[in-house]
Amino acid sequence: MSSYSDDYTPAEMVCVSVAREIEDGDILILGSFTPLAFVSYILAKVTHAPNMMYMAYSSVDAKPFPLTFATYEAAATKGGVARWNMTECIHSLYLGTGVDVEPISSIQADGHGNINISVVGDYHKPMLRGPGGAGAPEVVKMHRKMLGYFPSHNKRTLVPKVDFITGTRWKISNQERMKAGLRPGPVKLITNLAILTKEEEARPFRLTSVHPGVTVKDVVDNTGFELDVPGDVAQTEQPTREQIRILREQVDPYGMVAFDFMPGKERPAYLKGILEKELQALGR
Amino acid sequence: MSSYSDDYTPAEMVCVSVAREIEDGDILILGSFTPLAFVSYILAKVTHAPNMMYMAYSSVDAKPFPLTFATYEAAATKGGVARWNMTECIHSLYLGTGVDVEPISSIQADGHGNINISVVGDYHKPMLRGPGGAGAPEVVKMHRKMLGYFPSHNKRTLVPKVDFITGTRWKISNQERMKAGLRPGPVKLITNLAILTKEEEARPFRLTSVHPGVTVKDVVDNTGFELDVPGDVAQTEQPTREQIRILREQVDPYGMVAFDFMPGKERPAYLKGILEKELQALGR
Amino acid sequence: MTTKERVLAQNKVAKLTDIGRLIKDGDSVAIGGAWLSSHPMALVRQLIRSGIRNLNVMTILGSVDIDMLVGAGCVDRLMFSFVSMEAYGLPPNFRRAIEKGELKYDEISGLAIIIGFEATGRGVPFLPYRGPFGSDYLNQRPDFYKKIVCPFTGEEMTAVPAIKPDVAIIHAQRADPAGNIQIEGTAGSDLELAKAARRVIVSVEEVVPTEVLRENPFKTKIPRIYVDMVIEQPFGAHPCSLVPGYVGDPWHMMTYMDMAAKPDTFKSYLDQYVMRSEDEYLEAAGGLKQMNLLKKLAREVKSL
Amino acid sequence: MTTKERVLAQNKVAKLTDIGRLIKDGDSVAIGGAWLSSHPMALVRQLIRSGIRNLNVMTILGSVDIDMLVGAGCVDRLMFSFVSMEAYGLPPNFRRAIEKGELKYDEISGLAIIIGFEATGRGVPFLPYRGPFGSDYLNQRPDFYKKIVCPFTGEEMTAVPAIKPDVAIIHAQRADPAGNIQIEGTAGSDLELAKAARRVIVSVEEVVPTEVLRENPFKTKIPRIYVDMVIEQPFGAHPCSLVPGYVGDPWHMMTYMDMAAKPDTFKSYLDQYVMRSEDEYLEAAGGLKQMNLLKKLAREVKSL
Repeated sequence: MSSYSDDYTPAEMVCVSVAREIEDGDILILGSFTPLAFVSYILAKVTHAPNMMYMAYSSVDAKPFPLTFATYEAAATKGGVARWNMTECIHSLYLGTGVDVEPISSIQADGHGNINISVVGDYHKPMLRGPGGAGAPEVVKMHRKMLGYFPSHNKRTLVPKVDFITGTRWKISNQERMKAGLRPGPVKLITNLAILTKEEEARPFRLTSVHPGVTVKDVVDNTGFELDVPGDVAQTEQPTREQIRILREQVDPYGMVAFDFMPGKERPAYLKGILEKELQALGR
Repeated sequence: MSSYSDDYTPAEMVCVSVAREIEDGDILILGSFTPLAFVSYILAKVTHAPNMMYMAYSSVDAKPFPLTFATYEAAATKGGVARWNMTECIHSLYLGTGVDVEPISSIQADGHGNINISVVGDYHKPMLRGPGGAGAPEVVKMHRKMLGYFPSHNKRTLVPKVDFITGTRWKISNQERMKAGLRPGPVKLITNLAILTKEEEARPFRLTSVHPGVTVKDVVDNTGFELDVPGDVAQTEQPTREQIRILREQVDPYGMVAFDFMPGKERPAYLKGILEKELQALGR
Repeated sequence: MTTKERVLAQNKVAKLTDIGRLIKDGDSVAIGGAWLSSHPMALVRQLIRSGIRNLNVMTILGSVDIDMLVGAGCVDRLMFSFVSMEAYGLPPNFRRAIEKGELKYDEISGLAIIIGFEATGRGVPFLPYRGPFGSDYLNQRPDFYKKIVCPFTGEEMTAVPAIKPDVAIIHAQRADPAGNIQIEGTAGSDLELAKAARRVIVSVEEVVPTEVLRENPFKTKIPRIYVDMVIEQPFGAHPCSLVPGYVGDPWHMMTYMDMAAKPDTFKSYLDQYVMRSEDEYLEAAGGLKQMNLLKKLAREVKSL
Repeated sequence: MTTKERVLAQNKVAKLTDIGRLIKDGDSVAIGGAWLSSHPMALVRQLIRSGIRNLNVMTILGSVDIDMLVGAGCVDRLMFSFVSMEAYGLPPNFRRAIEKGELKYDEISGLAIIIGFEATGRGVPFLPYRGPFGSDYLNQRPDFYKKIVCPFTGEEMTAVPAIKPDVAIIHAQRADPAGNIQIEGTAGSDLELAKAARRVIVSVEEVVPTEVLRENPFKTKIPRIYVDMVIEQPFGAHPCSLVPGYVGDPWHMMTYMDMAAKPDTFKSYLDQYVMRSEDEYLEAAGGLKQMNLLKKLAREVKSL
């Protein structure tokens, strides 16, 4: 279809896929700074979900903004309609009314709907000490959808069993969720290769779609847990030209979306480059 | 002593006695409109307790104001330093940090430290249905002091046993209170005749002082519960000339303090008179 | 509306006469405001006008709102911690109905009822607090106050259940069409009522563009995700106050007390003031001249 | 101070070097701010300068504040839900200390730790919520997460205990001398920390007369009854942000990450930046020119 773009990066592919999970009328939260997630929210807000409500830091119903590196927080908090501190936010949204979508990037995820942002290895003397869960335990359990995104789909990340369950979907099938007083909704993992979906406790993640240019074998070989692979796997819907244009021209003018996809060592230089452009835009 | 006034009303006597229970540094709340209590707070604030903090409706640390009938709420909320709604107020002050004094006027009180603002007679078909407790159950239990004030000291009000325990001091002696995690402090009843104090569960209210011109017998005859009467009962400290002057000139220019002491039938005419004066002051 | 429908709806503005879409006979209705302040009186009058019946009314600190609904025969059951006309005396219809044994009621202590509403908004079925130990509330409503032991300290606490009204009705200063609500003056627990109720109707003094709310977002107390319907109704709290906009109307309150003193004169009160349009009500209550006086009284207050 | 002393004290303004009066070796210290925002960095630097030891540090969403204190050897035990440098990478000292097994830590899920602080301010020994069922938090800290059954519905909930730090340190926009605190930008759970802690130190960008706070009381988030000491320290959150005043300093954060990467270069960071006066710190971090840039970046943000 001519409206689809052929010129997009793997990061843009993932970003657009996350944005598509956001529906108009959804409630979202911008918390810890994860550029790809922020970009996907703002893209959704300025395209197909103009009425969605997001909390940006302490700003309720913030205005959409072009993602920057130096000023994202100041921009995110601008023009809010109300103010909530973190305590009010968690009671109202995490535990009360309910957030719909809040994508989480974790160190590990497994086939049971668990994520790990805490430790790899021994808990008290780990090989890798991660940042910890923050709100993630509730995000993955309570929100309408559990959405994980992974820039590197591999067996170190998508593992048979996470080393520490920082968060878990807990109840997965819609019936079990409703029985536990939770809103029904699936678990989706969006990676640089594919989209995986889990909707039943007893069944493995289903390979919902592979991104253009990716084979089913690529996905299976790089996944550390069992997958349910249909006979005919769909191809993930490509970004549209309009989405890519809005992304690059308005929402993500400095290319922050690429950040998560970069090896750690390259990130500082990339960030410095962005800062330089931000200063230029400021007229300095 | 020449600084004491001989020209004061019974209402002013009670009002000044209540004000004297307020210490500088105390935390107070203006809730339901009880003119005598409001006047006593403001009198304390502009005389001996300038740093005390009060919540006036939703206004934290409100400025003192001259008590009026038409505008007390607007005046009380003026110039606050912060805003709390009622929910925030109850958690922060009633249940958290702790209010020191909040005088309560009730339908009945008894010798056990109980009050009744609910019903006289049968609960479901009462002779008198009162307004209900609002925050009073916590006021009398949790605050540093329990302070009751009574414009009419008689056996219908100060009864052997209240018909319904709307609130109770629960733990009375300082040891028992501290054991229960409550701040120590006495129960005081300030009436048109005397001041009564209870500091031990097992002992009756002590007749602490009688107002000038009142005899011990007046008090005992009009009290429906046992009193501990010392051999030598003190006289209640009279209002000072300065207190009366400030009361009449600044704090209570329209004489709202007399309101509680008036028979119900006389109140509407009195209120109308005050309103007339308020309109005149407004230049109408 | 579902939450999603609330977030999608960019124009929730309706007329006063539309509230019947959201409140039906037999509903449980939590009424906002506190003391003599900020009660949604225009909404209350509209309920009476509509002839609604068998409401299960819930109030924290009620006053003329509750008394009027009870007197008009709209209430089957009343949950309250306080119903008072304060300096004006005891609420005549409320007293009469209960003293005759004609009104079922649940008297709940003030903090417990607030905490019960709060629990719903926080998504918990109960909340603990240091309850009114030793009071008769515990004996009277053992189904509402339950003992719970702190699993850490062993202390005995009181648990109160989440309260879930069908509808909350609230009056506030201003809203945008999407239903973001600003409250400036005396704030009861209206936010907690809004979070607790399935359907939420807010009347406001003025509907303004969202940009006006953004000028001071610190005043916005109820976000649009909790609101179904917005009604512009100036002086919608009258004869109660809505500071800093206007004070309560003591002259009207005294008229009310006089006329509510007996059933037949209360019937006349309803006929003269309530069973007409809201515009006619405000005219009958003194019209523009009186309303301007109430605004002026609120504005020209002094501090010491 | 007792609450009464707090209410009496009309001038709580002190110097940065006075904080030793309220924080001692071995204290439990809750640190305000969240993410990379509003952390009380000048207070943190002063703690390091003073050579304090064996702190039991508590943070909800910590970042460079926690990493610096851990790297400087001030921390015996750490309670946290999150310690992250976000885009800059994992916090180097925090990682190193834990991966070497040198730091005792209590990892608590984010909502539980907030609710634990909140419980103290509400005067309850615990609060229930729908906890992180199925997670390893429950297995790891069974003393912190306890099962509690709702006495009304029978639902199983999680109880978390009231957390009671000795001291809370917070940075905010402005205060009056009596200690009323205004917070305008990103607000973590600083109010809950202030209510929970026995002693509370707040540094602010500016100390102003109370009348200035009265101009917009809706911004005043921590009343003076919760505050013991106020310190005027412009850019007291640097290199973190304090929007809308100034953004975080990404250039300094990258310097920090470089130098904190190894123990010896982190020692140099402390020598060059921290173990000097706060004025010298700000000069070393770029002085007025840099601070003005951070203000300008915060001011000139765009919306779409």
